[in-house]
Amino acid sequence: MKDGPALAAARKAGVEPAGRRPRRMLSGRNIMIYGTLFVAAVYYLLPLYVMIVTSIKGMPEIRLGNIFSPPMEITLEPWAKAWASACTGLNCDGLSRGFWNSVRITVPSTLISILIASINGYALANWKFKGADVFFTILIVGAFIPYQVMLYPIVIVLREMGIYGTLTGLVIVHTIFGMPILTLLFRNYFASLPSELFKAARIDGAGFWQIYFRIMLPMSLPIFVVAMILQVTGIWNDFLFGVVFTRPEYYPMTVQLNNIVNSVQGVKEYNVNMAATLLTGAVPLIVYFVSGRLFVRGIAAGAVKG
Amino acid sequence: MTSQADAGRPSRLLRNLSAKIASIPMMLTAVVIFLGGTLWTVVYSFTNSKLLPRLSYVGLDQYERLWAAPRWVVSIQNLAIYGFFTLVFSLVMGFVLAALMDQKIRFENTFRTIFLYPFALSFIVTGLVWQWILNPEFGIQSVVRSLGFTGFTFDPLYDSDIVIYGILIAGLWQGTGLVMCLLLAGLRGIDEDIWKAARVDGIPVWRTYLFIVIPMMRPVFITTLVIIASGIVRVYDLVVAQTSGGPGIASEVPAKYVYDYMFQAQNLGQGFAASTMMLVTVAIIIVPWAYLEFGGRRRG
Amino acid sequence: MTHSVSIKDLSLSFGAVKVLENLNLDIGEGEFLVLLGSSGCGKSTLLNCIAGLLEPTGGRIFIKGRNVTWEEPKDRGIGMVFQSYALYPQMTVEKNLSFGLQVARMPKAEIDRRVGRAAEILQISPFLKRKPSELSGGQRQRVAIGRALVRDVDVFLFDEPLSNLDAKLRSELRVEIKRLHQSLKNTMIYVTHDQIEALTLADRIAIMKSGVIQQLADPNTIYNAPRNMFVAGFIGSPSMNFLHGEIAEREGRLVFTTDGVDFPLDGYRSGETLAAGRKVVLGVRPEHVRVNEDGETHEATVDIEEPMGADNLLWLKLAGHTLSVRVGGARRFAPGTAVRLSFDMALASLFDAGTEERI
Amino acid sequence: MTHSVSIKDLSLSFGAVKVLENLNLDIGEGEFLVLLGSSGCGKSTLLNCIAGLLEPTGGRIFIKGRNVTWEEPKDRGIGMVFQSYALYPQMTVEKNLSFGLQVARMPKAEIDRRVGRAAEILQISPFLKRKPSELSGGQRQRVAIGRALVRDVDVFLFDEPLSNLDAKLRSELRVEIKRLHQSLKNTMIYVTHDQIEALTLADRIAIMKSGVIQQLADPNTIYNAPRNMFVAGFIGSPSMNFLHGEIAEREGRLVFTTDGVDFPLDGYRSGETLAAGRKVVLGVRPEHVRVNEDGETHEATVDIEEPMGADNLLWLKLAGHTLSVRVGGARRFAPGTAVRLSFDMALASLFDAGTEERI
Amino acid sequence: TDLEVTHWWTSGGEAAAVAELAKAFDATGNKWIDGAIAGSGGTARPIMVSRITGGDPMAATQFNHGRQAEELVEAGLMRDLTDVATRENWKEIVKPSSLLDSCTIDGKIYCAPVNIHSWQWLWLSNAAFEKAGVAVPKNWDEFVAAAPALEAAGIVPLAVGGQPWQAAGAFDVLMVAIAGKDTFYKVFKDKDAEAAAGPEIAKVFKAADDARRMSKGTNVQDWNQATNLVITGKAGGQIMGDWAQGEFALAGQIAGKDYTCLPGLGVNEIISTGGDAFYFPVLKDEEKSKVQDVLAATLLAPETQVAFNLKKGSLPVRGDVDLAAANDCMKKGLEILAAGNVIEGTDQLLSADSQKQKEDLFSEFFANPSMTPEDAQKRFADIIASAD
Ligand SMILES: Nc1ncnc2c1ncn2[C@@H]1O[C@H](COP(=O)(O)OP(=O)(O)OP(=O)(O)O)[C@@H](O)[C@H]1O
Ligand SMILES: Nc1ncnc2c1ncn2[C@@H]1O[C@H](COP(=O)(O)OP(=O)(O)OP(=O)(O)O)[C@@H](O)[C@H]1O
Ligand SMILES: [Mg+2]
Ligand SMILES: [Mg+2]
Repeated sequence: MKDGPALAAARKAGVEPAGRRPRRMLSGRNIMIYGTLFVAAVYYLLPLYVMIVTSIKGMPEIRLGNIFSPPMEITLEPWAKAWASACTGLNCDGLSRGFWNSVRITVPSTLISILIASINGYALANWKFKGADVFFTILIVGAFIPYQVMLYPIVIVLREMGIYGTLTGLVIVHTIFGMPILTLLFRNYFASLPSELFKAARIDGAGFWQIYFRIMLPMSLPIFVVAMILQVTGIWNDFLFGVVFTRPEYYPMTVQLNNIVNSVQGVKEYNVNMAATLLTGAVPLIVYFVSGRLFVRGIAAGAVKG
Repeated sequence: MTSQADAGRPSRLLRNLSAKIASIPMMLTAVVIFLGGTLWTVVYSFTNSKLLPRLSYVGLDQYERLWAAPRWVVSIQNLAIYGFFTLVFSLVMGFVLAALMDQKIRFENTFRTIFLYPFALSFIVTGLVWQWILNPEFGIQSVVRSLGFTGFTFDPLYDSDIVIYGILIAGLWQGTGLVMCLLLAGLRGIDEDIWKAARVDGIPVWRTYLFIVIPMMRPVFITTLVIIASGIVRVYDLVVAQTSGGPGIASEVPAKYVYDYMFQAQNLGQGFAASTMMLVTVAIIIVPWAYLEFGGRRRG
Repeated sequence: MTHSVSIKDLSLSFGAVKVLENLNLDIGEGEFLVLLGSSGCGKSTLLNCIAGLLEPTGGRIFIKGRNVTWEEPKDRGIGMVFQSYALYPQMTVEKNLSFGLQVARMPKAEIDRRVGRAAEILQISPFLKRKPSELSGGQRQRVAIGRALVRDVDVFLFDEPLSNLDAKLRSELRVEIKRLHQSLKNTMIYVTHDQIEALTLADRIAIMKSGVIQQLADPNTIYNAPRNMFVAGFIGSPSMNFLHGEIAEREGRLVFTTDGVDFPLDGYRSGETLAAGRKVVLGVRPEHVRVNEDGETHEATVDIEEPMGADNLLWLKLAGHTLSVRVGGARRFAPGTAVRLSFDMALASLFDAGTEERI
Repeated sequence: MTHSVSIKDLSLSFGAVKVLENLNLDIGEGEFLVLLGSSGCGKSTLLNCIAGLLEPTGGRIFIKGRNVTWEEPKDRGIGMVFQSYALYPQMTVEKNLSFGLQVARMPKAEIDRRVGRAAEILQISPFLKRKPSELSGGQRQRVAIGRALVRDVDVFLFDEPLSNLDAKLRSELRVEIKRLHQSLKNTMIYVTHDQIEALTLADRIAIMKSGVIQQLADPNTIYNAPRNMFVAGFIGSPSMNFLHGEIAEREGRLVFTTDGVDFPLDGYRSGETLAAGRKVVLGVRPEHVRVNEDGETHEATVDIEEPMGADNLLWLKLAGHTLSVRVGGARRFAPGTAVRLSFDMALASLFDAGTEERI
Repeated sequence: TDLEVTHWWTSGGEAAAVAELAKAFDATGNKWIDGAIAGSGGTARPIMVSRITGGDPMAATQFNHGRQAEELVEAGLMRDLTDVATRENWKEIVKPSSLLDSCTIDGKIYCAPVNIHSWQWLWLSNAAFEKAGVAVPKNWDEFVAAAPALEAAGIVPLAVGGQPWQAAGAFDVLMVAIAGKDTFYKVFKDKDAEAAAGPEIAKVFKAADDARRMSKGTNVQDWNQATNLVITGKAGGQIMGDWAQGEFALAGQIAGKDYTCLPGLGVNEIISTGGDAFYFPVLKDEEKSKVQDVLAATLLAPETQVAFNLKKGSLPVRGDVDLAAANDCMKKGLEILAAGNVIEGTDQLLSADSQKQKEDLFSEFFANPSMTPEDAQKRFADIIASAD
């Protein structure tokens, strides 16, 4: 912010009526804004800090010091243990097994649930048929039903389908429970696209699937990112379904985490627990850190409207 | 409509066939799982099913027992307190943060990531971490005491009277980021000219927010409210991870009651009755919302 | 007689709202028909019905004599251009043009030929590899037209194609569409609420009001012999001046009288015989008011002057009425000036005050 | 000399992009100044600087002689009207009008008086209890104007207030703004990219291009004696016809010659002496082309005819050039007709081919 | 053949014990696939039940024997083990016979008991009492009397973990010790609400009130964390089942030297004979079904019993095995067992539903000092009245 020389001179000479000077970086307003943000950031970062610091301390240090003090001696032991050798019952291979299970669960569940929900949203937004809204309303109300309520009926349904305890079953469960919110998201997004595009494509002779794959899909990156983030974190973090609808060989990482954290052998090994916690949270955290910006944009594009 | 016009008319059922076929998963989910499952649950809440569902009706017995159970009453109270404060604080905090983020600040991405990352963590993880930070023996209390304030007491998770607020702290930490994101998106959607007009009119910033911007963001607030509310009704993992409902039954919540009675107590009937009551709660939330969202719009 | 597009008894409702009711319209082969009407009168709805994008509640639609009422849009031999361009944003211009042909599994060579031809006609060849977002509004709309062009359709449907463009581009593209029609000789149905577009482009104009066609005629008739006051007021900018009064006889001559001012009706060609005492409305277009010229004149004062370059628009006060008058751009009048005016009755219109129909 | 608004050396950049650079502009007391320019040229930016909504990077702004460069918008004595109306959607019209006054703690009686007066002037009294969403576009914009009106400001700033309205409403409201100015006699600064608005409303027009004012003059001068080709081409619809050629001498007369066609320059009033051989561009407005009239004429053919009611627009082909010509609405020419044309040189403009400045 | 076995034995001592079972089973040429689910029976049971009812049963699963699996058996989801039992002569060897009774429904045997767990133990930290400067108590009353001294030394007198079943269990123990076997049966077997509301039980609630006061400040959830407080001398004592012994052993502590155990709280030396049993869901796979029998037999084999129970700190289900290696506390238990001073456990007597209600009551009672013993007793009587 540079004043013209003439203006500066005029000011000095006192010719100019006194006007308020331009804002500086350190104005009261900025101090308030950044101050508040900083305080909030501390609240949000504190737990992460505690997790990280604790996970690299040795047990003696944890017992003696307080949780906020930085480690005197850094050890990666807890991480190694959490990943590879923490025990649950007889299995002492830490989280490593659960990690791959989680991947095997999350990838197909995310893909399939997004695919189905986006097609639903597309059909609801562009190909409304009689009664479609009834189903949609049921679905949305379903978003509020506590999972526990649905647990038993789903057990029965899966049993009748003969896929209880299989990965397929779990993928279906994730698809079902992801459906309400994702469908809403996609419906709102597709509805916010100009309907002329859809009309133009129909005149061009494209059918339901051609319009979906060739017109709508390529235009919908932001909302797919939002859906992807929601599903990856949701499914990765899921504990209940992972434990209820699968067998131990498919247990996801969260179940392993729960086992490690709850299998107390003498004293709680907080450092191992924290390392395990961080390892379990790593995937969704990375997803967030990498695509957080798209997330906000996608939310703005689809979720908030309608 | 002449008969001639109808001649070439294809059957109603066949029209939009692809769309209907594509919607089959949705229809099945809606009808079989959500509607069917709910009805099934409601029906069995009138039975005395134990470990396995059995159709032996006992009328309203399960409900009578439910409302006579101190634990259920505590659960409902807790849900009300937790729900109320979660709504208030996450909306207020979320909005304040969103408003600050909307000031064309530097490091916006950094701040946003900081506020949002807890949302990536499961409630299990959130619960664990906060249980630890709030643990009086080595958490905040001990740290403050070691600084010389030996009289300092802050052990929300071990004090029946305030334990629910301990859970609230963790819940807010996890969820406010998303609220902020939603509201930020809403704020960004406000026509910039409105801000300019308000400035020209000499309306102070806080008044502009309070009387102009917030009322304009009603739809966003409603969406946000619904998202928060649906999370509140379901709160379970957080409590389990932080306190397991303790001390005693001080931090019990309805979802946990349902789970415990269905599976631990092997009394499905009681669990179903409790979950039916939760559904009623949901209905109380959702009906006014649907009215505001759809009923209101149609009139407008 | 075969029509290119023929609409019989078309009705359409959205729920309880009847947008179109028993509408009939025949469009000749190679005709340029403009649907003109204010916002919400059902123009787009009608166009969407013809395109097959909306399903009529009743009635039939024929294209080239074939009943297409229940056919898919792609089978109707129509192409459509939208106000918002509706280009596929992720595809290049070339891809936008060829998409429909690819969907129809046309051979590659034929696709290329057609795209090339359309690009040439519309002068968009240099942009074929660009994305729509890298084009200006006018270029985008050309691509949108091209998309209809490549499909070699019988009927072009335009839904306010120029509304999103600025004034300059709008008039340029208007000329191009006119030229296109002159060279292709397709049937074109063109929706707009811009009367200039309607007047300049149309072979015939259909003026709509709440789903009902008020008048269907060539631009000249519409402009100079509007059937009713709605049409008269809708067409022309500034609007036709309406003076409420009655017919009277003065010394054997029929005059139109209002607030004590008489205008002789000499030269007015009426469809019926005019009787003295009838309550009527006289409509005079701004350019048919003569200012400071010869003839029987009345005194008026200039209220506002709006110089528009080529023309000059005056708002005159005459016996309590405000009249808009168009004079040449070079003739300037300061507000407050007194002027004398008379009407060119041969080009004026008289409407019945009750029915609002032209007499 | 006191100006109502005076801008000195104003500069503004967004990051590295310099939008305005050392702009100077003085606006007289009670003047109606229109800022005209194409999209993105910095009109709104300049207006926002005057309003105090953007902080200039350099320079000063005076309103009524007071340096307001760093003052809050509310203290500058300005009112502003936006293209998007920017009404507070959840408040009634009355609340919209009074909110600013209430915040300023004006006594209730005074607020009521002012709101009442504004509502009367703008004829929105019947809607005072309605929400903006229940109003039409024109009514909304009136309320927006009212919001500035109640504040009794010295300077009104309008940022494309009519762009969101349809043609009919636009011309109606234009007249009202003109009338408002005539009765209030406030200083008004009006941004638009519609030249008709500029021509009809302005006392003076400032034509901008990429942040620089190209010409600042009254509408008549701008229209008839544009300083350069940009201004000449920008104003007028259809655009001025530009013919590239050179000055030559034929039998002692200066002529403009292009592609073997000569146009005598008799009657052209140049600021400088014209020398034969100079490369120039001749600019002739469509209404200054004479068709089938007397004088030295050239043969041309009608390419397209665009009847527009009151006028008829012809696109003529003349020795490889396309010329737009405006004739009376009653004179019709079928495409292909051969016509004879000449130019009204007294109203034409010559530009230097290099500098593009008017000669 | 691989058999998946689910259980909730995940603490240190428990895991070591399970390893013995797995070893023994693997020795038969099959493979034990471990399906441990952490977080106590409360977490694990629902998962087990839904897997069984969901049609994806494991090959064997732990339950507390008693009534937890009753309905599953009735629904025909559990394998009938009568053949194996007859072959292996379980009727003869399983002592006390009530263990096998709990596995028997309509004359058929459905589960294989693997250990006897008794709840009625008070574990005391010798170091804690030393620090407080009082003698290690010999019974509950002395313990209560010593509490103030412990508190003065900054030691929590009685460690009670936050999990609801711990509070409920502690109460049951107090009941046997203070009100005696007959009252215990009257209340829990006969569901005599009058007795539950009577003066005997009132005394028990008084004692529970003491226990509540003494447990203030425990601030841990898991039972073994509470045990750990005793091990490290941070708490004076803990009322906990014999499985706590496994933790002491794992910490290298020696009974009598580092810690003291008082069966029946040193008041009334009776122990309950609840315990763990394995159930074998009906499988479709023929081969696996056969191997299920092998597993069942292995679980009760003498060597397995010894190895397992030594690690687990529980008592073997057969009276004919030699437990020479057993420590002081275990020997005390064996003596009581031999003397026949046994009662059935509450898991065997009450339905899971009533147990849960009881847990809710006592976890609230222990956490909430403002709840009077009288109020609690009233609610207790109500639960008993509606119990099944
Ligand atoms: N999907 C719909 N549901 C309900 N009503 C509708 C729908 N689409 C249009 N309408 C109503 O039908 C009427 C005609 O709409 P239409 O779009 O045909 O108008 P239009 O003449 O094209 O107007 P515009 O010039 O604004 O495009 C309007 O009153 C509109 O509100
Ligand atoms: N906030 C901003 N940040 C960066 N560049 C901006 C910003 N606002 C405007 N600009 C740029 O400044 C230039 C002038 O913008 P301005 O809005 O003043 O144009 P305008 O003349 O009002 O155009 P229009 O007719 O479209 O309203 C444009 O090139 C625009 O891209
Ligand atoms: Mg339309
Ligand atoms: Mg602008």
